[in-house]
Amino acid sequence: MLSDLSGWAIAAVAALGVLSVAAGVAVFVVDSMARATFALLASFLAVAGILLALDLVYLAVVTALMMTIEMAIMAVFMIMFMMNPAGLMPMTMVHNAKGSAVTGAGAFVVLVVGIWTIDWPTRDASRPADSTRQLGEAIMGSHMLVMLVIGIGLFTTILAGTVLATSRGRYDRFGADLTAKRPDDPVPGGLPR
Amino acid sequence: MSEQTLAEAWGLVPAVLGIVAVGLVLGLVVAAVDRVVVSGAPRAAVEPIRSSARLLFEQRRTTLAPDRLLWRIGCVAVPTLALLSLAVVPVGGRTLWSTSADLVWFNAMEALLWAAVWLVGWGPNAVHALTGGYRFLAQGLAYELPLMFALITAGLAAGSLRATDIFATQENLWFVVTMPVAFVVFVASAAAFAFWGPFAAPAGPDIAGGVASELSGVDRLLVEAGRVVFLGASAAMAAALFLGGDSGPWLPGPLWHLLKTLAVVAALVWVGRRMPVLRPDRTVEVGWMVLVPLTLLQALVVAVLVLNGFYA
Amino acid sequence: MTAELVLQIVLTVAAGLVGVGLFGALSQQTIVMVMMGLELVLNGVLLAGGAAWYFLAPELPDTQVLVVVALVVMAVEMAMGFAVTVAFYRARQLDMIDMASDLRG
Amino acid sequence: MAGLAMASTGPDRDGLELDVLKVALGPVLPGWPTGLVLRADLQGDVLTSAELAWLDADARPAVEPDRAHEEAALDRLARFLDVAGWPTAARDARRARNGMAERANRDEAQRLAEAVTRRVSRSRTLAWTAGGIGRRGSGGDVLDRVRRWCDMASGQSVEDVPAMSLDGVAALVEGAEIGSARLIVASLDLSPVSAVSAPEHLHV
Repeated sequence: MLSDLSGWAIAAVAALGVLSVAAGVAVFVVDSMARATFALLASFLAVAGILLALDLVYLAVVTALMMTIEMAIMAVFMIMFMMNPAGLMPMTMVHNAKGSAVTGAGAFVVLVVGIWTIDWPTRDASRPADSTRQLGEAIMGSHMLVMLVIGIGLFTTILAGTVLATSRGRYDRFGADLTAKRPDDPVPGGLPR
Repeated sequence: MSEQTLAEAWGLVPAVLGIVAVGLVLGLVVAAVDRVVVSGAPRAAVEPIRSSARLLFEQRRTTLAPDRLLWRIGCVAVPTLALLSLAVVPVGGRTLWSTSADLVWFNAMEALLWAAVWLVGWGPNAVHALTGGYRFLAQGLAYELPLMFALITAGLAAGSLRATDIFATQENLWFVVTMPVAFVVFVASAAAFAFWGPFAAPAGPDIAGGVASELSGVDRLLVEAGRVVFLGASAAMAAALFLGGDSGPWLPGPLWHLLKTLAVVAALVWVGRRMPVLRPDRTVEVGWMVLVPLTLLQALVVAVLVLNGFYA
Repeated sequence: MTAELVLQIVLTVAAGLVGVGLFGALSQQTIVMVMMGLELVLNGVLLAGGAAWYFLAPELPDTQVLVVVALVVMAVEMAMGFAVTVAFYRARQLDMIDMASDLRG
Repeated sequence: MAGLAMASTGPDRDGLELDVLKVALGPVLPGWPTGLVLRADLQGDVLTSAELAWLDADARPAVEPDRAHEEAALDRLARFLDVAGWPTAARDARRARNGMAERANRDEAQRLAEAVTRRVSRSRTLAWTAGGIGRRGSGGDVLDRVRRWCDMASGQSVEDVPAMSLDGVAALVEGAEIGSARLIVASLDLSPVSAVSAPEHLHV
């Protein structure tokens, strides 16, 4: 891969950067929910492309993978709940647009001023041969605590999400005293139970 | 790292063209075998070529108020992603480009396929197509995790996510011997992601062709080509990950890999066409309740073997 | 081009993503759109983390781990967001934030 | 985009008020009798209400062309297998039917018919995927009806089942997923004749 950023890589990074921000703006401009979702996906993929150019292969492909799945699921929810999924009639659903714009622009300006005034430390060129191995050894070694916490957090999320989203508990499925042999589901699944 | 990628060995443009050609030939082979098995007549093998030529010149039909932009993007993305997934499959012992996360790359292309197929279903603004798109998402969710675990199991044994490393580790013992579950799950999920055979519910005849129901002309050609190229790429990947890649006596390595790929294709089509389309509300439960624990168990077994130095 | 300049350009892009995302998260009325704004902010975090690893501390894995954590945060945010939306919609048939003000105290 | 109505919401089996889409399936769908139209409210992929009708039932010839029992059954079986997505079995069923119609090679056609019906009625996969849907009182589910076609096609005698009225069919597909509904209708023996001449008391 790229040991040091070549001219092509810098050009690609710049183009992808512009694309990611433009797609991010498009999310809130287009009328159609499907297009908004996929504009967001385009923004993620552009960032994944920049990460790829920065030699972070694993993080880049994992970003692409996870965000695509997220966006696909998001599209389903969008269309399930929105009044106007396909943008048949233009409509705006915003509140306090001016205040939000000022806040967003303000945050951007503050960050940019910081970015261009700080004297960034020049790095010493000791990049590892394999960034994936570096990450793997970190999360299975020195940073294992982070992974443990993440694991517990994700498990809690699975439980909490299921509890919140479903309206049927085991009493609905197996009867008030849990004696029913087969669960009473609207659609039977593929396992003999 | 001593290994060379195809792009370094041949130059970027010839290597890319080579991989595209390999992908198209593989797809054509899959389509031909499929036609022969379905129609029962060997001369149906030329049918894919004939119908491709016809579709190429066919006029496009359209529907009421389609989302043309997203529809086109989806149709173009399906074959593109199929070819991109081939970029990390070893061809002649080398991959088009080699990263330290080849397996994740392959998986990410499949995930992007979700979005692409969903777009193909969403674009025409039609009931059957959209139903097919949703079925594909449900199917993708149910098979994504087993597929991921199956891929990771092969990576675990080789101690690397790089396809060529996994290739090299199997010189003495094919991975399928110690990870049969992962192999079967990988091939079945590949069929599910290409929504082909028993997993064709997203394009099922019960919803009038599903995602493909409103496609015509070049669009249909692109999507159908993407499906078969993806199946061919997955068969080649299965041969590389689980069937020892290019190891074998007498013949040169690449020929062995080709033969194994063809064997996987033949077995897949032969088994897959002997059963009806499985209804998604049945298969999805099996995916979550059976395949996920089973592949996890498989990974555990392989992990214990790795700790005992079995693959070293 | 010096490495510092490239770093500054990439970080500016990340700042742009954060700004746009902040605008979206604050201005949108639909819950799902608010979540999209938050995701954009986190997208900026991903980018900044990657750039920091490459240009500032490639010998340390910490920034990479930070990016992984940001990815997980995104997944958790989305899962919980959708779960809350479903529960809320089930109860009121609404998916707008303004209309949830009756949940107050 | 003028001319497209916004969807309205309706009660749902999962307790979510989701949008309802009005769709018409038919009159020409693979595996379904020509002229049959299913008008339904679709919520996601679930039919919440259904109504079946024949288009131009009067304009059609009142009697089917004279065919042997087995041929008709094989034809029905092939059409069901088309809907179920089993092309190789559908192909064999059609081949057997054509062989029987030609009457030149009847024995061979008979053997082929027996082979394909055995394959279909013994298929565990089909039983797993199509079993349990479209169950009505005494008539069994989709799978029972398909096995009945198989028995008929291989020349065994089967007991007659009363023809089903369109309202009965509509009650059967209500609440079913759209793919299941297609399978249910494809598994039934529906023809404009039976709809017109079916006496009222046979409603199920």
